[in-house]
Amino acid sequence: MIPATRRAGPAMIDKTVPTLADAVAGIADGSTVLVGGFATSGVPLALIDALLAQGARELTIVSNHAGNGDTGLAALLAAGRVRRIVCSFPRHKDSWVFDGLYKAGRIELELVPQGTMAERLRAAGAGIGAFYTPTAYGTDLADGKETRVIDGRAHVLEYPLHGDVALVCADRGDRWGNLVYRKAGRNFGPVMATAARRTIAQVREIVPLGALDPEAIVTPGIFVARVVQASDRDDAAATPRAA
Amino acid sequence: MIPATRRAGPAMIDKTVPTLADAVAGIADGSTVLVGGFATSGVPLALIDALLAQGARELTIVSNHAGNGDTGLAALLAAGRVRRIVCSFPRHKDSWVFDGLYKAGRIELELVPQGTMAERLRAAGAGIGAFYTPTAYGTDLADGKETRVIDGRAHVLEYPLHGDVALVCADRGDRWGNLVYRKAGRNFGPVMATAARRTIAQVREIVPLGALDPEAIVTPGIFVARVVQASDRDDAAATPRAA
Amino acid sequence: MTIKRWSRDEMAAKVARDIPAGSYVNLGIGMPTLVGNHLSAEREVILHSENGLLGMGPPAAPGDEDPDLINASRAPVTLLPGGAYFHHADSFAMIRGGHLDICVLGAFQVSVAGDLANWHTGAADAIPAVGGAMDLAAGANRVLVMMEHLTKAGESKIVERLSYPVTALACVDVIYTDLAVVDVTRHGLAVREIVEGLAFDELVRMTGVALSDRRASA
Amino acid sequence: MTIKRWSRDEMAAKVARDIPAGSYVNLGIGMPTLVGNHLSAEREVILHSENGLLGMGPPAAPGDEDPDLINASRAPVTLLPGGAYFHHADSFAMIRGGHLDICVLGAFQVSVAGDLANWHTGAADAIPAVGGAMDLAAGANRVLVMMEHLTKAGESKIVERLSYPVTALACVDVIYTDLAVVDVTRHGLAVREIVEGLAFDELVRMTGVALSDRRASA
Repeated sequence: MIPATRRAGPAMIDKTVPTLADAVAGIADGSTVLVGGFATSGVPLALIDALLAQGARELTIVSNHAGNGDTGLAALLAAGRVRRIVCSFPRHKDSWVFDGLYKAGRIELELVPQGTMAERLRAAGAGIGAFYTPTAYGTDLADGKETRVIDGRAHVLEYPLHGDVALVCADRGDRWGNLVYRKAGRNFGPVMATAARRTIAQVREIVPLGALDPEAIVTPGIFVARVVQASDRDDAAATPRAA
Repeated sequence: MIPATRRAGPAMIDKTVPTLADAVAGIADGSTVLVGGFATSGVPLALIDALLAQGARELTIVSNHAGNGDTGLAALLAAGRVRRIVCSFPRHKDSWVFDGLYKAGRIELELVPQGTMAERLRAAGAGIGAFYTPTAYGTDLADGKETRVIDGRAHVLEYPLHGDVALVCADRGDRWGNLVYRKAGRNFGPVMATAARRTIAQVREIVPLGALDPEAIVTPGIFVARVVQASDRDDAAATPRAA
Repeated sequence: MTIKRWSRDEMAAKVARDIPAGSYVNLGIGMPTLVGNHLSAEREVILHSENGLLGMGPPAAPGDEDPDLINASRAPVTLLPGGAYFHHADSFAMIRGGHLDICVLGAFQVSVAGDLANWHTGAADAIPAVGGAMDLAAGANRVLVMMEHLTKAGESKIVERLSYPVTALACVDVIYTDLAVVDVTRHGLAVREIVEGLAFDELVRMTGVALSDRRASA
Repeated sequence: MTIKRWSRDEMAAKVARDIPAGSYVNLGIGMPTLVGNHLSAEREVILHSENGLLGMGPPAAPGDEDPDLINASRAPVTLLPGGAYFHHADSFAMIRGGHLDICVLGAFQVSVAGDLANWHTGAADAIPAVGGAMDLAAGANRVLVMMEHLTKAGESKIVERLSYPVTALACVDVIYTDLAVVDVTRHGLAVREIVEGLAFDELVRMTGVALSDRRASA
């Protein structure tokens, strides 16, 4: 396949980058990194591995899970690169890396209900300053938060969750950064893509501009800064690890 | 074509209804009716005509425009059936019906910035109690509204906009109520569909369950109560008018 | 006791029986997933999974698993014809916006007021995880809870006041245990069904809170 | 005066020239739509239309109009390869969320602080209509305004304080008139370009507010 890059003239938009290293270049120490994925689905494994190799430290990670097994986010945590994690479901039978760091007080956890996490990301992307949600009212997770009764129902005030960078995994993408996802691999990707200053997408395939159905584009390119091909899970696993 | 209805067993979900009259049956006097469409695109003309024939009075209409020419919403207004309209852009060179009623003090207008209207509808559908938006701060349209400075920026507090009924125009639908739209005809349809207690969709074509790509469904059936076929604009125009 | 407590499967069948055809339903992690086995394709019930599925089908057949098609419990599933994929913000908009007719959740405790505790034991060294539990409990129109009636230590999980951390207040509508089916009403807890061989008074004694007898046969 | 004021088309060309390749841009109703005519396909600029289009193309050819493919001014348009459709809430999320690099708007008045008035004359009997003006003015990263420098009565539309109803406060970055191009800066209004034959002092006199001279040639 001719890379989509070749077709773009000098003043043409081309968000595709040739390597995973290019994709994660410039992520600064202390960044807040939104990481898509839900369990096995839609995890940007190749980008996480590239971030590990890239070296940024003191990261805040926003992700539904806190890493499983010894690869991906777990490897980033194990390498001591994550200061803080914002997460709805850190605990799992194979979350031993996180569990160890948490119990040793070596990682900070902000636990957020899954829907509130999604909505706070959406608010960040949509320019909403804050919102009232009924979720978590009266629970420990709303401790100290402002509340208000609206139409007879108690709500909690929640604020946007912005990222410096988002790492998302999509199925196909084009040089304008348009993305479509695959099945439940969609999950947090589209909303994280809107919430970060710089969204980086790994895609199974880069397709020519116009190949994606305009009725079915899930993430319009306006939300995406870089697109890199990472052909499949095996490729991701084959990426050399720095740790 | 065999109507999709025929295929559904007794305990199967079938949201398709055979006629436009069935589609709008039961809309009560005093209802708030969300009406999709933007200028010429995605207007549920056949449903509006059916609502005119159905007879409900004292309606509140939520719609981006306040009717053009003498048909559609304008006819509903002319028939004296609308008490109040919530709208971003009522004035147009052919909005004479609304203009006359407004100047005569016979219709109430709540003017809302277009994006705030879309977001208030989304909040209604998404269970958000209220939200802070920067739009309209410092303007007449924020007069008397609660404000708050968040991260150095002034915001206005806005509340959800719920409908009793939504009338939307989609391209294709199935017996579960899944919908896809056509080009810019999408506009307010998907968000209004989430914001009403009962969403009624007119579609160009009813397709068998499974015919719509699950990756490309814009309105999942959970948001839709009734689906009626209204083959095209000419059909809609041919519907007898009660007024 | 001579009673034979309902199995998890029997409890799941009772929940399934009470789900009207045409309902939109989310089955929580753990015991509630068993309810799916008791739903028949002829009585259409549309399953929602908070990771972005509506119209979720049965578990994937061995060999057909797709890591991108899983449910919220991380199990490989299928999508029915008519199903749809969407992102997390849209998925929780459905939940929080009151579009789900029913969600079925596991629990540590339910109070007489319908307060639910199911996300955290409160143990100081436990690693907390909440997932979508608070959103589901607060958002679904009806919340059905499945749990054993008693703890291993023999204490009732139906309580006057929660001692475990709250998931959501006044949210539970029906409690399905291995001993009884109990409706949470404005006038308190109403027993709808009791396991064979257990007297109502004995159930009240074991439960330790006020219960009224609303059995069809009573 | 012997000066030849810039035509609307010349103003549009100046705006187009100042839009960097690769920008995401919304062109407001009225005069701003002319800017599209001065963008070349070789220097890609992606146009957004608030009714749910990104990658909007040129006006539809006669006979090819589609009532479902219009821009926010209700004119039949086209979609470029790579374009996308989305709904109104997503469209205004793009606007309000700061994802648009630039929007170009018409105006009744702009103040020295960059306050914009463009939605309502304030006349008591006028029927108000706001559309997406307030969202665009508040949301886009850069707001470029196109307007005649003077009203028909000869009064400056660049003012110390707005007398027309506000659209958004402190939002305007650059003003393109038929007489000058003026940057709104933290230190006040800075003139970047003046129509040939008009002296800076004369422009100041006509405008009636403080202006600094920042012309490349000055």
